[in-house]
Amino acid sequence: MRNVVVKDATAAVAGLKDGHTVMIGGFGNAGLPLATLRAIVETGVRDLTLISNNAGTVEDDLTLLFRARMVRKIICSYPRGAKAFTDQYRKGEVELELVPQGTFIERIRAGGAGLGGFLSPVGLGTDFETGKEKITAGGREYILELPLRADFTFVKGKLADTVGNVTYNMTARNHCPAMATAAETTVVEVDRIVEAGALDPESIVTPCIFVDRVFARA
Amino acid sequence: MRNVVVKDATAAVAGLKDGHTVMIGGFGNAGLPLATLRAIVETGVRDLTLISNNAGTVEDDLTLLFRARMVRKIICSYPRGAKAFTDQYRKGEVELELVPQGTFIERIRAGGAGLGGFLSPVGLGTDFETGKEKITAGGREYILELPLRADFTFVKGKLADTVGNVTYNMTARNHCPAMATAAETTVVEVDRIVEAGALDPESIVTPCIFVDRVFARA
Amino acid sequence: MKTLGRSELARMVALHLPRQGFVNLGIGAPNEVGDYLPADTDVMLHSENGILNIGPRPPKGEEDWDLINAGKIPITLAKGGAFFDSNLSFAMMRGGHLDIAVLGAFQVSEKGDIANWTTGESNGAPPGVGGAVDLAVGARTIWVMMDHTTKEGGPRIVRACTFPLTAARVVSRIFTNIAIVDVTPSGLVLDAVLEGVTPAEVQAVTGAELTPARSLRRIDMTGSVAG
Amino acid sequence: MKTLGRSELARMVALHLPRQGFVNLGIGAPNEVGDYLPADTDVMLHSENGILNIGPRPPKGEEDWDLINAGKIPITLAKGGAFFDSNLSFAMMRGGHLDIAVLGAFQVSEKGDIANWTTGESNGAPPGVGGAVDLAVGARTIWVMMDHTTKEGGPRIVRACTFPLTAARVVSRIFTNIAIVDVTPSGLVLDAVLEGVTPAEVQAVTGAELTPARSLRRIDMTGSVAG
Repeated sequence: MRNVVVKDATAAVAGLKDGHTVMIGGFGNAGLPLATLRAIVETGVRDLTLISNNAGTVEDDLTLLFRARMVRKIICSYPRGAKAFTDQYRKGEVELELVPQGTFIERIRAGGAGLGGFLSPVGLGTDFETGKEKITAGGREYILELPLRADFTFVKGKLADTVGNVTYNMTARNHCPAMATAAETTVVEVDRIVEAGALDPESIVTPCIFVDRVFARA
Repeated sequence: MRNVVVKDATAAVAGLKDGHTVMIGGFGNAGLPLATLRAIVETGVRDLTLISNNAGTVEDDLTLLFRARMVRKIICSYPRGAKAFTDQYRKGEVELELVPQGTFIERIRAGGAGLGGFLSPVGLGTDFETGKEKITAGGREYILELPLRADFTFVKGKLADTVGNVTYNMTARNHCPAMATAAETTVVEVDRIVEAGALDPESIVTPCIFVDRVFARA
Repeated sequence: MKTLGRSELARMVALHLPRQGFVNLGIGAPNEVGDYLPADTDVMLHSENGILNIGPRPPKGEEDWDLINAGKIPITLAKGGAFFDSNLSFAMMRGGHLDIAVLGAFQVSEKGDIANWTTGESNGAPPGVGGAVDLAVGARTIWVMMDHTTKEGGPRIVRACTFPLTAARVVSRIFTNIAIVDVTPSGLVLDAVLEGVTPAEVQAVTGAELTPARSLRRIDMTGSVAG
Repeated sequence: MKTLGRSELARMVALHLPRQGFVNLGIGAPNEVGDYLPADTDVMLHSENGILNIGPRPPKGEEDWDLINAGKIPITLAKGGAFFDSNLSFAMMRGGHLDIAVLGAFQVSEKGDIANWTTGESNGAPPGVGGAVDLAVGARTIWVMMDHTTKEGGPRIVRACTFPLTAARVVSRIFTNIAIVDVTPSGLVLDAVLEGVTPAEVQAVTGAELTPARSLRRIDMTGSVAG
């Protein structure tokens, strides 16, 4: 039977390269794959484009990647309160693409679902329409928003079975399921790995087709 | 506490009017709200626009609505083998809008999610692009597909709690969750109603915000 | 001039919520409205990070950092609540499924434009937007809750916003620490004024014209409104 | 001319599937491929009505009509399987997550165009498309499995499809009841021929030019392929 379990975080980030685009799940610390982040720092890769809702705080979170100067650009909705990122942003060392959160996650879903984009009413008449194509449909004007995809997605789940089905914990679900669909390689850090068949097939949130590697946080 | 339980199918279809657009869940008989269909027939409404994956067979299913001559138009992906519908279609008495199934359900999701449409690669270079706007994005051509919404959605769930959270049964889930998001009034026929708090909050598929009425199939 | 305290303002907004419906309370001050909902309310609170039917705050020491709201504050799940992913959560917002969103703001215009995500003057700090735009565009009814004036005493209710817009023509009601103002097609209507403050005083610190309601209501210092 | 039976054709396709991967077997004949997968295969079967990892057919009398495939035939769920809604199911297809789809067809062109949803001659009957277009566009690799000729003996592998297209330039391999044909950038390559049938005989019932492979393989009457 399919088995996507890898030994540890180091094995989980294998293949990550300079210049890659990387999605990282989480809203604040909920859903953030912390062991994975530490392993990414160990790889020493540079020039990453990061796609994540936040940009860290002052703690050991996405801040780790900024401290290690691995990030060239971040696409996110709320990078406030992120000390290391802010320092580099002020110096012009890192680029920011700010996206309203609902548009952010819908662009990721579009990337995973093979859509070329979608028409959104969000941001019309604001700075968020700048540089974007406007399309009229059904007699109303919309902004054309384009899909996001990544080389790697790293998210945090609660349980994974050995074939790669995943569940999440409460509000730690957030952006993780959509991100899991939108990368060449999707890696899920979980609390615990269970046998195939141990998860309720009605309650699996990310089916294994989207998942390339899982590992249990130590 | 919120309570959306209604007594029976008759109460569940209250307010349905001539000319309404109605989504009906199901793939074949799985997910088809059969008690609801019988109650719709009792209302005697006419000129419905039906949005459902199929158009019935030779049995008591969507066929009921066609036999009762309640349908002016159907938007669906696969109306083959539908005897009553086919008879009326041949005579030009009912209009058909045929939509590839993935586009069908994505249009419904767009309707429920407040999007003005989406760019799809499905149907390019085929009859399914006829009459649709084409848009180039990211260097590739796509078809602009528009959202679908309805006055009423009727779907079949497995369990509902009294506040209106819903679960589904195996492959009877299919189009039901998206349809539940895309109507002015969403009605769910279920096998059984349970108390609020009895459903696992991680396993609820349709949260109660989308649900206006639930009733237990007798 | 007397002003309502932050808690009393939250209480005033809570007293105006309907008995039922789906409500999103924005980050910061609006979030405190939840503390003043009656125990038997049928209102269900939504948070954009994927939860419907938020319960009371957890007791100290029982916080779970996987169960937070959009302000990243620990919460609980009430009976009948559900968890879901961000796509479905923002579909609830953008799709018009939320009845009311209560938002903070820097400025609101007489047309109902809202500016609440940035003042545009960041001194080089990165801007953040979160779900502010999605919420302002998506919820059926947008209420704003804010101090009536800036710290310097300047107006926040204005003819046209000078700060970058969050959304245009969406706000229907403004709750401030001295008044309640309705945004109507024929302009701003002064619905209620804090006791000890005159309509003229409210107008003096407002940057757009207010028409007093036919029967002006009175706000007391607890946030209750009568008349 | 000798031809493979429907079951043997299904077996031949099954023998060509990789040891692992996510596969969708189209409605009708392709669905029978599942019956010939080795018991220890790591292949996971998907059906567009919302299931991943389909198990063996249920025993007679144990069918559950809430557990069916896209052909509305009762199935079972294998260990490690999952249920999901149609949106996620078609995201798997359109988003390129399926490794292989095996589809029936009326016609396939030398460029890999496929026509499999209608002949366009309905005598007034309504057309139906289901998930055919989504699948043909979405899966990474499209295999077609069909009789080599029409009932009247006319070619189904053609220079250009005359029936309405399902999708353009997507088919990479065609399994028929007398041959296996690869669609390559330089044209159709005859990979294997049924025993007792000559390449010339295959070419005679094919509407486009076939280039025999360097080492042509032989199909026996059980659907096994050697050479």
